[in-house]
Amino acid sequence: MAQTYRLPTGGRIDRSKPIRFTFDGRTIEGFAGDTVASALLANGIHLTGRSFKYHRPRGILTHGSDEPSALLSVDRGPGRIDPNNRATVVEAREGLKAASQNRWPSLSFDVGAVNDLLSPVFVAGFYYKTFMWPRSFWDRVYEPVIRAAAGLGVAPQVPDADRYANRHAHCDVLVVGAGPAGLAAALAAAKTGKRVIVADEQPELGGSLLHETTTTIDGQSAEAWRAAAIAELDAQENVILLPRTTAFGYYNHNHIAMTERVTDHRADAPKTAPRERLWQVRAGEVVLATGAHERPLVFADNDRPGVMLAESVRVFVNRYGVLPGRKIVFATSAVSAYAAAADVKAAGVDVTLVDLRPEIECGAEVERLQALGVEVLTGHTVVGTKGRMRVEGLIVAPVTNGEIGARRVISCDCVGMSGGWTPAVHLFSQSRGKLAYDEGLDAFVPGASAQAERSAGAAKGLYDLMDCLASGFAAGAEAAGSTEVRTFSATPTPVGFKPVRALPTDANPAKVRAFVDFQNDVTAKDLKLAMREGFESIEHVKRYTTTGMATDQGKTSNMNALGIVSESLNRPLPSVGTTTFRPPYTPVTFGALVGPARDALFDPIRTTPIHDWAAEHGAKFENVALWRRAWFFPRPGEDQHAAVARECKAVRNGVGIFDASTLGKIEVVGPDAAEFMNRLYVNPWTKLGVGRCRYGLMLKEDGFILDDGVVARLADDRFHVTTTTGGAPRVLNHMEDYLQTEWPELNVFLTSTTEQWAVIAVQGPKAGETIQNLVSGIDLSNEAFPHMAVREGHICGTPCRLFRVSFTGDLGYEINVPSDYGRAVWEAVMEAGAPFGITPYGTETMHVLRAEKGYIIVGQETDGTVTPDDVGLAGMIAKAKPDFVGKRSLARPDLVASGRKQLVGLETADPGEVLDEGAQIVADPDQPIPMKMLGHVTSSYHSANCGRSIALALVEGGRALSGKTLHVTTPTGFTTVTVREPVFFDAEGGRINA
Amino acid sequence: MLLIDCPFCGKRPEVEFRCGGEAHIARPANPFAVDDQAWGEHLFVRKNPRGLHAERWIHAHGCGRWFNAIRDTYTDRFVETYKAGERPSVDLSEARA
Amino acid sequence: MRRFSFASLLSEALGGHQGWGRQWRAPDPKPSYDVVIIGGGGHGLATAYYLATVHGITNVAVLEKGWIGGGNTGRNTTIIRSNYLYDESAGIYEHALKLWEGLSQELNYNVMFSQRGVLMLAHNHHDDQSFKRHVYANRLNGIDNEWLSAEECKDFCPPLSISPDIRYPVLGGALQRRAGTARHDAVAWGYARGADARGVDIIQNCEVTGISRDASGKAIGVETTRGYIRAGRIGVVAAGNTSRVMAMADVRMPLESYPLQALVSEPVKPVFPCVVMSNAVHAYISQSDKGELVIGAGTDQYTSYSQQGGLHITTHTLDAICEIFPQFTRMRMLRSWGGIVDVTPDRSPIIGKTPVENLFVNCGWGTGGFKATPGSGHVFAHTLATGEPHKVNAPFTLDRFRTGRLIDEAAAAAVAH
Amino acid sequence: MLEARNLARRVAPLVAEAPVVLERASVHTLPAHARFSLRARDVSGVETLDHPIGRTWLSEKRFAARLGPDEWLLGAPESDGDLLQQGIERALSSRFFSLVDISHRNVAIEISGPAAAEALNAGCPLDLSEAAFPNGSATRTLLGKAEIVLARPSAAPVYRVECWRSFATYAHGFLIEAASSASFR
Ligand SMILES: Cc1cc2nc3c(=O)[nH]c(=O)nc-3n(C[C@H](O)[C@H](O)[C@H](O)COP(=O)(O)OP(=O)(O)OC[C@H]3O[C@@H](n4cnc5c(N)ncnc54)[C@H](O)[C@@H]3O)c2cc1C
Ligand SMILES: NC(=O)c1ccc[n+]([C@@H]2O[C@H](COP(=O)([O-])OP(=O)(O)OC[C@H]3O[C@@H](n4cnc5c(N)ncnc54)[C@H](O)[C@@H]3O)[C@@H](O)[C@H]2O)c1
Ligand SMILES: Cc1cc2nc3c(=O)[nH]c(=O)nc-3n(C[C@H](O)[C@H](O)[C@H](O)COP(=O)(O)O)c2cc1C
Ligand SMILES: [Zn+2]
Repeated sequence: MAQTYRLPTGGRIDRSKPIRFTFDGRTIEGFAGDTVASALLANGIHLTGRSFKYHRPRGILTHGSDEPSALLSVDRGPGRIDPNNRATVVEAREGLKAASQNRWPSLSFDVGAVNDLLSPVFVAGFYYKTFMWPRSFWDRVYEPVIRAAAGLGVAPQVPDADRYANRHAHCDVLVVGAGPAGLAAALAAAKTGKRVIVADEQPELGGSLLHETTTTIDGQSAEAWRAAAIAELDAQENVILLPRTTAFGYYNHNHIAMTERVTDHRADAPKTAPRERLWQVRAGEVVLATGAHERPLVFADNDRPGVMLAESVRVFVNRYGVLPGRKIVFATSAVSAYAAAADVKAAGVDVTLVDLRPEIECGAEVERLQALGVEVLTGHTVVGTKGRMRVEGLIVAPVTNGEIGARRVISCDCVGMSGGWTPAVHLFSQSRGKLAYDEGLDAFVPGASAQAERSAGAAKGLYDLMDCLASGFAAGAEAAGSTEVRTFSATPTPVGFKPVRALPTDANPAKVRAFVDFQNDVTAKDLKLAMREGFESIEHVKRYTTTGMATDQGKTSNMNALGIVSESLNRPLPSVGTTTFRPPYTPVTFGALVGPARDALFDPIRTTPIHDWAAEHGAKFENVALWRRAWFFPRPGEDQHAAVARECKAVRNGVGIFDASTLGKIEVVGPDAAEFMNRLYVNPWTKLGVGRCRYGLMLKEDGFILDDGVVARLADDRFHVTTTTGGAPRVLNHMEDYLQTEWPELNVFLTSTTEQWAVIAVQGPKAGETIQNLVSGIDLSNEAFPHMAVREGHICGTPCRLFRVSFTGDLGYEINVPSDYGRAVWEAVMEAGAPFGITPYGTETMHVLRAEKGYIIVGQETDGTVTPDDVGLAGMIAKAKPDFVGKRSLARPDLVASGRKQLVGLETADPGEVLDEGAQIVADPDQPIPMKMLGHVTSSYHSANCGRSIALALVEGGRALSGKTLHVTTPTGFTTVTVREPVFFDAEGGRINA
Repeated sequence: MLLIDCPFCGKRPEVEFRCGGEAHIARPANPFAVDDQAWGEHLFVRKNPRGLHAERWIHAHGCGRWFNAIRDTYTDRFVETYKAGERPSVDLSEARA
Repeated sequence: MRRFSFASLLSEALGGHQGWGRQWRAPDPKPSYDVVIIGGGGHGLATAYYLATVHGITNVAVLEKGWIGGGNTGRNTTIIRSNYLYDESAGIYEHALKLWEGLSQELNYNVMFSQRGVLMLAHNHHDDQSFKRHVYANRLNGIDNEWLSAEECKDFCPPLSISPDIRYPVLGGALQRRAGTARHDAVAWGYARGADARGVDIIQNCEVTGISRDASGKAIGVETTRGYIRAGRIGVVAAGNTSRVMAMADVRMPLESYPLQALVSEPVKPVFPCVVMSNAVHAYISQSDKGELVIGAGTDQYTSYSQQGGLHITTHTLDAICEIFPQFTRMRMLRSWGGIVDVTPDRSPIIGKTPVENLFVNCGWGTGGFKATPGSGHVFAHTLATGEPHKVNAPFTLDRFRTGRLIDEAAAAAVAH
Repeated sequence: MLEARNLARRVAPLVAEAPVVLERASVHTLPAHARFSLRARDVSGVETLDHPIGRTWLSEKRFAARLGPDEWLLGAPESDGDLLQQGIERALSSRFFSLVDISHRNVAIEISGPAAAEALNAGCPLDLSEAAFPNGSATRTLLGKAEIVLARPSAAPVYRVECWRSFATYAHGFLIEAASSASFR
C-alpha cells in the first residue's frame, strides 16, 4: 500500500526523497520531511496505540509536541531503542522501526482491552478503595497486576549507543518559538546587532506559517515572507538559529534550558556526533513566542482513532500533503476550524462542519464555507461517534435552548474538532510570571513578568496574524533595547470562539465516557466524581484523577478539565486556577541532561604521580573521595590477606614505602601564621620551633573533630600543614572562612599545595639507611634530625622537604618532592631499599600499622560526633589558650557528661577471629531486644606483627572497662572480647627513635 | 541556576559559588562569657525568613572571596551583594514578606 | 464513614458512582477547639487522626493554608524505611514502619504501602563499614536490615550495574526488605478521611497568620485568613514553614528551609523492582505503581521558599543515576519539582514542647520525614493530648541544641578518611 | 653517590598524550612551566600586578593573571622560575605577601580553533564571547566537575586551561570530548 492518502501535489515534504520505515513490522513509505505520524496517515493508518488504563484503541490527535495519544516505541538500531515517542514529532527516516505500545498480543487484538469492559469499576481513584484484603495480596497479587497493566512503553534494556553534548551559551535576546511572532521578534532584535538566539522545536522554523498556504504577509505569500525572514536572520553573525530545539525549562535569573535534537532524524549521522545537545542559555532578555494549543471537544467516545484536532487536519493536508480522511467532519465551537475546513475542502475532500454555536454567533464564515460546497450545521452538538478502531461516523444533534434534538449520524473517516485555543504559557509560568485570566479568550494569558521576559503572538493570546507579527516585533525590539515600531499587513485571521466544557448531550452523563485527558484515560465523569468526593482544589482533582499528569502534561486537556471543574463547582474559572507548570515543557532524555558526564567523565578520577608505577606493579586500588589510591600490592598467588600480612611485616622488620601524596597540604604564610594556627587548632603553636613538626587536631565550632594531620614549621611565618586525604578541601574551606570572615585582621595567606608535592613515606627500621645515600644537605642523624622534625634539602638532586614522622610507630620519613619528580624519586628509593627488602605497601597496610599503634583515622575512629577526649586526645588541648574554634562547645553539658563513648582496644578470645568493622558491642548478649548497645568497632584487622587480630572501638565509659569482657556482634551471633588499651604494638614507643 | 554578582568579579553562575548561610552572625568575642543557651543559639538558631535574607557566599571557583548578599528567599532575587565587613544598604528589620 | 471495599465499589459502579459522598467535609472554622493543628500535611493529619482515635479528643481543627497534602507530603519520593543507626531514630522510624504495615486496613484507604525493599549501595570501604554498623545496630534493635554482596544486590535489583569498571563500583549493599514506598497523596487523604469521620474539622485555604498569647505568655489561639480561632493547645506541623509560624509566637528555631528537588520519568512497564539509594553518588530511585521512575535529587545550597531550584541539581542527580543504571539515558524526564524542607543542625526532627506553654512543635523532618508520618502523628498526638512526650519522641527535644545531645545520623555516616 | 646516579627525571602528567586535531577545535598538552601562586594585599605601583581582576599582564615570556583581589597566578618558562620569584620578592619587598611555588601542581592544556570557545562551553558556564572574555582575560572557573583557570592570552581563538595535576586526565578527556561534539553541527 503506497501512500494512498498522499495528495498528488503540495506540502513541504521532499517527494524526490522517498523513505521507508516500519510500523509494527509493516513497511511504511513516506518522504523526507514527513513525521512518523504524517507518513502513517499517508498510508491510511490512524490506529497507533492503546490507552494507558482502559487499553482503548487510540490514534493521532495532534500534529505536534502536544500529542497525548500516538505514542510509539522507536528503534534506530542497537542501543537506540526507546519508548513513548510522539509519532507527531518523530521525523520519519530511512530504516527506523516504530512500534505500538501497551498492547498484547497485537495492536488490533489486545487482551488488556477487557479493562474497558471493567471501566465502570475502574473509575478515578478506584484503587484507593479496594485491594486491601487479604492484606498479603497487595504485595503478591494486586500490586504486580496493577503495575504490569500500567506504564505504557518498555524501558531500554541495554546501555545507550549514543553520546550527548552540553553547551552553555549567552545571548542578549533569546527568542523561543519561530512562528510569525518569534520571527518578527528575532528580526527586530537582530537588527540592533545584539546577540540573538532563536530556538524552535520543529525541524523547520516558521511555526504556523509552515501550513499557511493562502495567507499573505506584506504582500507576499506567508512562505515567501518566512523564507526571507530566515534568510535575513541567517545572514547575520550575531544570530544563532536553532531548529529542532525545545526550550523546556525556564529557571531562575533567565537561565533557560533547551534540547537540540542533532542526529535522531538522520540515518547517515556520523558515529561521533552527539544525539542531542543540552543548551543552557543565560539570556539578557527572553521573548516567548510559543504559540497556542488547540483544545479538543469533550463528547462521548471522542477518543476514537480518526478524531483529531481541526488545525491538525489542516496541517496534515497543507504541510505534509496528506489527507487524514476522505470524508471529514469538523466539529467546532471556534472559527479557526472553518479555515481548516476550507483548506481541506480545497484539497478535494468531502467536508461537513458542525458548529455548536447558533447560526447568528457564527458570522460570515458560515456562508463563505457553504459557498465552497461544505455542509455547515450550526447549533449542533456532538453526542458520540461510531466505530472502534477508526471513527466511522459522528453522531450529532441540534441544540436549541439547551434542548437536544434528534440525533443524526454523519458518516466519516476522520473528525477534526476544535474547542478553541489555549496560549502556551508554560515557560512564562515556569519563569514565575503571574497568569491573568482573559474572559474573552477563556484562557490564561501572561500577566506580570517575574523575570526579564516578554511574551508575543498567540502565546500572549493574540490570534490574528497581523497582531502576532506586530507584537513579536515590538517584543523583540524592546528586548534589544530598541524603540523601533513596525506594522505588518497580513490576511486577516478568522478568530473567536465560544468556550464550551463537556458538550451538551442527550445521554445519561453518568454513563457517557467523554475523554478529557486522552493519555491517562480521564473522563469528564471522573472529574465530577472527584468533586463529589470532596476533591475540589484543582490540585486535588489532578492528583485524584491523574488528569494532566501524563507525558503530554495536559497540553490539550488542562483547560477542558479546569472548565469542567469550574462549572461543576460553580466557581469562576480564575478562582479555580491552574495546576503548576513545571519543567520540562516536553519530556527530555536523561542523556541530554547528563551530557558528557558519563563513564570516564562522570566524576574525575584523581591519581597521584606514583599511580602509574603502582598500576604497573599490580596494585589493587580503592576509591577515597575522588582519589584512587593503591590499596595493596598482591604478588602472584597472594590474596589480600596474604599481601597485607607480608607488607605489614616488611615495614616492621625492614622498610616499606607508601605513596602518601593524596594527603592534603596547605601552605600557611604570614606574620600572623602562628596566631592563626592557635585559633584553629586545639594545640598551641607559638612555641613550635622552626624545623619542628606537631600533630594537630582541628574541631568544628560544635566541638567535634573535623580533621587532623602533621604540621611543620618551616619558618617563623610559614607552616606546612597536612590534612587527611578526604578532608583536604573541607579543611582549606574551613580555614579560609575563618580567616576571611572572622579574623580579616590577621596577616595570613593560605595556598593549597596538595598537588605540588608528591609524598613518599619510607617507614621501618631500615628507613634511614634506605634514604641516606639519596639525600644531600640534611644530616639524618637522630640528634640532628629527631622524630617530628622537618628539613629542607635535596634528594636525588631534587629539592625536597623531608619530614621525620611516622604513622606506623616505626622510624619513618616522609619525602616531599615536587610532583613531577615523584615517580623518579620513588624508583630511586625502591632501588636504594632493595638490599633491605623494601616493600611497597598500600592503604590497607597503612591502616593496620597505625591501628597496631592505636593511632586514629579521622572518619573511621571519629564520625562527626566525637570529641578529642572521646578518642583519648584531650591532652593535646592547649590549656592556656582562652579560645580556639570548638573550645566553647566542648564545655556543653552533653560533651562533658559521663557515659560518653571512648576509644579502647579490643582483643578477641580467639586470636584468629577478626571482628567486623561496624560491629556493635553489648555487655550482655542475652538481654531481650532492643538491646542496650555500648558502642561499635571502628577498626579491625588481622595483625601479622602482633600475631593476632586487633580492634579499636568506641565504648561507653570504655576507658574504665579495661580488662572487662564484652560481647561483639558477628554475622551469626556474638563473640567475646576483652577491653584493653588501644595500643597493641611497642607500647613504650621506643621504635620510633630506633 | 542563580546568577550571582560577585563584588569582585561581576555576574557569575551559581555553580562557581558556595553558600555559607546567614550572614552577620558575630562569633562572640569571648565564647565563655555566654551561657549554654546563648551559645547553642549562636551555633544553631537561624532567622530563616521568607523574604529578604542576608547571607554569605564565597566565589569558591572564582576569586575565592567570601562576601555577603541580600536575597529574597521567596523570589530568589538578589537585591544586592557587598563585601565582607560591609553593611547592606537595605534595612532588613523592615523586610517582611 | 462509608466503608470502602470491592463490594461497595461494585455496587456504586452499577449506579454510575453517583452515591459516593465527600471523603472529608469542608466545614467553616468554629470559634474554638481543644487542639488546633497548623499544617495539613501527612504529619498534621495523622496527628489529628490519632488524637481522635487514641485519645478520644475530637474537638480538633487542622488548619491548612492551601490544600491538604500539598506540602512535602505531596512532593516526596515516598521512600519508607526504618534502618537508622541510633536508638532514638530507629525507635521512631520503626514505630512508624509498624504502623505503615497495617495502615491501609486501619484507615480503610489503600495507601499502597509496597514493601518492595530499600537497597542502600556501598561504593567504598567507608560505606561498607558504616552500613555494617547500621546492620548490626538494627539487628540489636529488632529491625530487619541485611548486608548483601554486589552479586546479591544485582539479583535483587537486576537493572543495577555491578561492573567493576564504573567510577564507583558497587561493593555491596544494605537491604531492608520491609522497607518500601507508599502512595503519598493517599496517606494525606486517608488520614483526613479517618480524622474527619471522627469529628475533626479539616479546614483548607486557611492560613495561620498569627499566634496569640495571653499575659502569661501562654498560647491561646491563632489568627487565620478565615478569622480568629481559640485553641486549648496548638500543634505546629508546618514543615518548611515552621520558622515562620513559630516566629509568630516569638520562638526562634534551629531550622533552615531548603528547596529539595525530585523528578519523574515517563511511565514504563515494570523495570525497577525495589528502591535503590546511593549516598556516595547521591541518587535515589524507585518505580511507582503508574510506571514512572521516581528520582530524588539533592537540596539546593541556599535557603528558599520557592519550591523550585536549579537545573544543575537535577543534572547532577541524573549523572549519578545513569552511572549506576546506564541503560536509562534514553528514558525521559517528564516532570521535575521542588519542595521546601526544614532542616535542623543534626538533621533529626524536633517533636515536643516549646518555650511557650500550650504551643507544641513537630518539625525538622528535612528530607526524610514522609516515612515517619504515622509514627510522628501517633507520638505527637500523645504529646498534645498529655502535655508530655511519648517515650519515642522524648529524645527529640529542642533543648538538645543547648546541651549538645544531638542525634546526628548524617554525621555518623560521615564520608571520610 | 647514589644521589647523582639517580638524578630525578621530571615526568609531567599527560606527556604521553598526542595532540588531537579536529576540524573546528584542537587539543594540545603544554609542556611544564614555572608557576607561582602570589597572594598580596597591596600591589599599588607594581606594573605587572596592578591591573583589574580577571585580566593578565603579559610579556613574551611571563604572565601574571589576577584571579582575585589578592591573588595572582604567575607563570614563566621553567628556566625563569627563580628570576620570577626574585622579581616579585624585590617588587614587594617591604609589603606582606605570600609566594608559593605551584609549578608541579598546575598542568596546562590548550584548546584552539574556531569552535574552541564553544567546546569550552560544554563544561564552562562563562560567557566567552569577544566582549565578555577578550584577549588577556584569565579567571578561575569550572570545566565540568573540575576547577580550572581559563586564560586567553591572545586575540586568536586559543585558550589555556590550567588545572591541578590530578584533574588533568579528566580535563583533557573532557576537552577532547567537547571538541569533537562542538565540531559537529
Ligand atoms: C523532593 C522531596 C523528596 C522527599 N523524599 C522523601 C522520601 O523519599 N522519604 C521520606 O521519608 N521523606 C521524604 N521527603 C521529606 C518528606 O516529604 C517530609 O518530611 C514530610 O512529607 C513532611 O510532612 P509534613 O506533614 O510535616 O509536612 P507537609 O506535608 O509539608 O505539611 C505541612 C503543611 O503545613 C502547611 N502550612 C505551612 N504554613 C502554614 C500556615 N501558616 N498556616 C496553615 N498551614 C500552613 C503547608 O501548606 C503544608 O501543607 C522528601 C521531601 C521532598 C521535598
Ligand atoms: N484563528 C485562531 O483562532 C488562531 C488561534 C491561535 C493561533 N492562530 C494563528 O497561529 C499563529 C500564531 O503565531 P505565533 O508566532 O504566535 O505562534 P506559532 O504557533 O506560529 O509558532 C510558535 C512556535 O513556537 C514553537 N514552540 C512552542 N513552544 C516551544 C518551546 N518550548 N521550545 C521551542 N519552540 C517552541 C512551536 O514549535 C512553533 O513553531 C498566527 O498565525 C495566528 O493567526 C490562530
Ligand atoms: C511519587 C510521585 C510521583 C509523581 N508522578 C507524577 C506523574 O506521573 N506525572 C506528573 O505529571 N507528575 C507526577 N508527580 C509530580 C506532581 O505532578 C507534582 O509536580 C508534585 O506533586 C509537586 O507539586 P507541584 O508541581 O504542583 O508544585 C509525582 C510526584 C510524586 C511525589
Ligand atoms: Zn569573585
